[in-house]
Amino acid sequence: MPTYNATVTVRLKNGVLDPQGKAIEGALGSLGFDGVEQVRQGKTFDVVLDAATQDAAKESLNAMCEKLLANTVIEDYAVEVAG
Amino acid sequence: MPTYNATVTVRLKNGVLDPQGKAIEGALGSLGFDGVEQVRQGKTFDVVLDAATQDAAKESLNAMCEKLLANTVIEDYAVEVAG
Amino acid sequence: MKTTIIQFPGSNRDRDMIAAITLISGQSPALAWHTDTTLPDSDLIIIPGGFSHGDYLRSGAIAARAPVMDAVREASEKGVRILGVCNGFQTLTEAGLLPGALMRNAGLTFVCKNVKLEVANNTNPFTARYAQGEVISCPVAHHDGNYFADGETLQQIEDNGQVAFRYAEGTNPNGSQNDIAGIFNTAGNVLGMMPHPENLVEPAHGGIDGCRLFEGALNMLETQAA
Amino acid sequence: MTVNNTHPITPELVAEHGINEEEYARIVELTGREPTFTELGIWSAMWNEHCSYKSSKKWLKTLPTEGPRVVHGPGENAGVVSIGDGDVVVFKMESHNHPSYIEPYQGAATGVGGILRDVFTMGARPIASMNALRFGEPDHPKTRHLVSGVVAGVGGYGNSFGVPCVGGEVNFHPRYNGNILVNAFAAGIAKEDAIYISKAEGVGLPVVYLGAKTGRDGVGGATMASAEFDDSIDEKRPTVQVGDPFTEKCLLEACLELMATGAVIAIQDMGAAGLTCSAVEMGAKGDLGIKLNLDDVPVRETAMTAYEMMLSESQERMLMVLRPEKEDEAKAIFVKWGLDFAIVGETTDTLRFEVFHQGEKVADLPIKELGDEAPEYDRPWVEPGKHSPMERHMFAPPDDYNAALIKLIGSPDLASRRWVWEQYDTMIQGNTLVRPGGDAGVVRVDGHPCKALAFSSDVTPRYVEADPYEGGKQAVAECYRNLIATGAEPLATTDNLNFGNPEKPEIMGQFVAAIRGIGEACEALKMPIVSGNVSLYNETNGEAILPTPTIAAVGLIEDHACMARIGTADEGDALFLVGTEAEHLAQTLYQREILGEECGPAPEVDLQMERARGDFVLAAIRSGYASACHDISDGGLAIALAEMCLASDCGADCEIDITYPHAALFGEDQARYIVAVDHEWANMFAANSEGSGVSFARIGTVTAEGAGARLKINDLVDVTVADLREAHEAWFPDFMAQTALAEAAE
Ligand SMILES: Nc1ncnc2c1ncn2[C@@H]1O[C@H](COP(=O)(O)OP(=O)(O)O)[C@@H](O)[C@H]1O
Ligand SMILES: [Mg+2]
Repeated sequence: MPTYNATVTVRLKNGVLDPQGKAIEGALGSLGFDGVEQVRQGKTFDVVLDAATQDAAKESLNAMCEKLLANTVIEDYAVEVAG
Repeated sequence: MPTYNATVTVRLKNGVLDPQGKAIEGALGSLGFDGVEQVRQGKTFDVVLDAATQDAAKESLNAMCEKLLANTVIEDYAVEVAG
Repeated sequence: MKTTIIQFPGSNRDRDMIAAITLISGQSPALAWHTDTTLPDSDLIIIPGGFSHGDYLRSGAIAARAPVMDAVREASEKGVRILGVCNGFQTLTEAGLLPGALMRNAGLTFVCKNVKLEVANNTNPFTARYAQGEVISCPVAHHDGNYFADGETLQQIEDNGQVAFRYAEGTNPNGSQNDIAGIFNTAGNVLGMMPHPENLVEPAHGGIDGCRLFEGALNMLETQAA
Repeated sequence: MTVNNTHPITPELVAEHGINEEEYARIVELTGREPTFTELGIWSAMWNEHCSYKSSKKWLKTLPTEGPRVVHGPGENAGVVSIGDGDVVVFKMESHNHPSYIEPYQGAATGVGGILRDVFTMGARPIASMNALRFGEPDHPKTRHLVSGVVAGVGGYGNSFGVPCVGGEVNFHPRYNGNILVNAFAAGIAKEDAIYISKAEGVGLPVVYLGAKTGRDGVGGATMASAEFDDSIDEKRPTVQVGDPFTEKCLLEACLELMATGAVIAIQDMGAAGLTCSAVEMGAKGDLGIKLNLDDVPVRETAMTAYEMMLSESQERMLMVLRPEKEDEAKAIFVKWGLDFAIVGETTDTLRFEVFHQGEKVADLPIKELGDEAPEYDRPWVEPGKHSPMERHMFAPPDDYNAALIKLIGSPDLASRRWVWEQYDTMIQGNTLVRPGGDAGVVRVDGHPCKALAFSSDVTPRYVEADPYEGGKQAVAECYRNLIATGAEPLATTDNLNFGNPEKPEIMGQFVAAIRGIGEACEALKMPIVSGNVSLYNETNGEAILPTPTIAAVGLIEDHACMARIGTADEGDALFLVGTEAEHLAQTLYQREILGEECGPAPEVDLQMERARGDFVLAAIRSGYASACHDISDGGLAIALAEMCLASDCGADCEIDITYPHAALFGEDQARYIVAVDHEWANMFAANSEGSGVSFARIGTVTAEGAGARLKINDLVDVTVADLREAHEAWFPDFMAQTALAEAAE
């Protein structure tokens, strides 16, 4: 089976409070970085996986997101599989 | 000044231990996802910022990474600014 | 001997530290706020435990970039003793005053319990009042205490005798490399440690083995300390 | 950009707000016209079960709430009780059940945040917390995920905020499969003359918004918290609130700093339906009107409507009435702590609640009626039936007492909760004298040379299910015993009454009977109720939770040099049973875990006997006789002995005069304790017991510590303490190790 490199990105849904992002905004401001309007923090997962095809890899990653990688109550996710 | 949307990705350097990634690997295995060879967890920052030009935005984001967003002892970073 | 305790928004074992220093030295410590740019004249500067800035981004990361840390760095260069406990240790590594980094606990959860600590190097004033190899029971309470340094750095730390404390008797609570619980800088005037000696200074805490660390740091004579 | 605040009021919309036709007619009458959309939101928030207590009020009024030490009883953010020297303890318990089921980490975290805010709003610095948790059966597919998320959330918030967790409860039962319970308790200490309440005073004074910005978090949350679950729950999800313990910690420090300046006239935290409930409460209590201008409310999202702002449940916010001359000083404190500070309105003498947005008046309502005229229902209820007695001979003895004991001590409800409490900071602040794992948690009163406070949280839901009245009594009695067992004088109580749908007469009957029991017990044991919380509609697809009136209480230890612990028994100590041989096996863990049944009546609680034995044990501890003490509850005498051996790391050799071994060892009769007494004092202790008329028996001796320690009881039990420990410690970690580490990615 071929091996794929994939990246999963998980972000907070719009409107969900992001205390970390807010704290980072503040810290950037006090470090003198002007012009930062917003920071939202998310997660990435770099996954190396074996799958029959690229589509199969993608499908499996989507399932991983639904089951574990993302908390779909408050987060959205995106999956990218390198060819 | 125009406003730019940028994404900063921060990943652990190779060789740096990633307890979260390891745990996720294990968890995916016990959820029945076969073929996962490795998971490494990283962070993304979606930043909205004002800057004179795209290059200036990029420069500023690099500086943010060096100064705060990444701990360069253990992490690498990449900056992407949407046009 | 004068002590200054640095406070960040989100510090929460600052009060424990103030109480411990006051009890042991008989003097209340001076306090410095994260935005201060100068520090009172001090012999010992302490960065206490807690969740400075919520530990958002990385534990201690935002605190390490606060204005007061420039003053701490300056003091450290002058040889003033600096102690970082728990979040203070994380902050010192983030500030580059100590090598390495403190990662998420291997078990991924916050852990609060007593561990066994072995004194790995007692040739420093901070640890001089312990016997080399002495094992004490000491509380830990943290989420990110998993000490990591790259191979070369780790080797140097070991070779230079920079390891102050190690988790002993299989009680490593976080997966730290080489069971490292606390380290000195190369000059020996900066100590960072995850366990909480400030919660081990009264019989009511279940033991007073933490006192000797502060007595050493404050150059207190044995008789004074008794 | 202007946003549209108008929205036609249809019968469907009214129904969606949980308002019935009769209630709506009353709303129209009180408003004097059709309400606006914003007003409808305000009415629904004020009149839903969560804020108005409309089903429970009638019964809550029957609880004893007064006592010589009570400074503020129910009605404020938290109860306030004097502990002498001008100090008070401020405490309350509150549920976050539904939100924790939907998003366990954030639901539990914001539950902890909410209760901490209740305490420090009154000017008290939080010094202790507890958490009472009920989950579905261990094998239910959701249980592990919920346990790991809830525990991480409780810890994540409390650890960062910096309050020690000193106790709690964890139970598993299939009846919580679809409705877990997360009840969070917090206590703080303040000076009696520096307590703040929500009653505003003075006209034309600034109303100030403090803390974090307002988002759309939890809009509709108060309505959700009172709605029965069905399978459409997923659609209710976008209302999840996220906790920010860092902001809360800053808010604590800023509020205490501000209060010290004398700038605060009244203050109220924003909980459910934040801005609405807090503003109405401050005005109504002070017989004042309140005018709010929503254009000045700090927001973190664009285009928020008045409706959304009035109903938002964004966390870490407060509302305050300020002395105008102190405005600059007050603002500087909040800026220092990085928090929002905005004047959003003023007090008026109109008794109206007026809300403006974009120059338009979006609400104009009679402020007193919003609260005072909320419906109060006398819901139909039926007296719960009584089970006929089950004599002890009706229960089979175990085939093997050793195996039964090991099985029990390693069963889900009796196994060590170390896996849980090691994720909580139990010693921050440096005052914790007894960490979780004993009877009550104990914390020193900071700055006082010898005083300490004890905390316990208890209820045995299977008893309440079997007999709500006795079960209600038992919850209070067990809490009382846990405090007594540390040497604390029980002072006062808070409750968190978790039940099913009160519109069902059987459920309402459980509620009524449980309150009767709780009230009688609090009266008899002199532990008035000073605060509390009701959580109804805990049902999924028509099946209710076990009725779970959680009781938490605070006790005072005058001198912590004279207290007792479970873990300080020494070799050679004499072991005494205070109480008599147990007979009651129905509804015990023995019945459930060993015989595989759950039926029959709950044990009865004789409150006079509780009081007499409690007084005796307390006096013995205070006079220094007890080297260790433990109350007897779940699992009976044998389990209590095993727990004492485990905690003290010792063995015990017991020779007990009994007639019916398995009932004597595993029966759960109430009002009993084990006391370990230095052998030199044993005769004196026995003489005292006799003199006081309290039943007691000398049952054995504490034996050597360490590896070879054994627990022996007559010729029935002979096990190593190591085997007991193995079973006791293994269950929780083994159970959780099977989890898919759902929180790995947190
Ligand atoms: N969720 C929890 N958080 C902290 N401590 C807990 C929790 N659950 C149980 N504990 C602690 O574990 C010990 C045993 O609990 P429990 O069996 O309910 O005690 P008891 O029978 O004395 O009421 C107590 O010290 C209790 O405080
Ligand atoms: Mg108990």
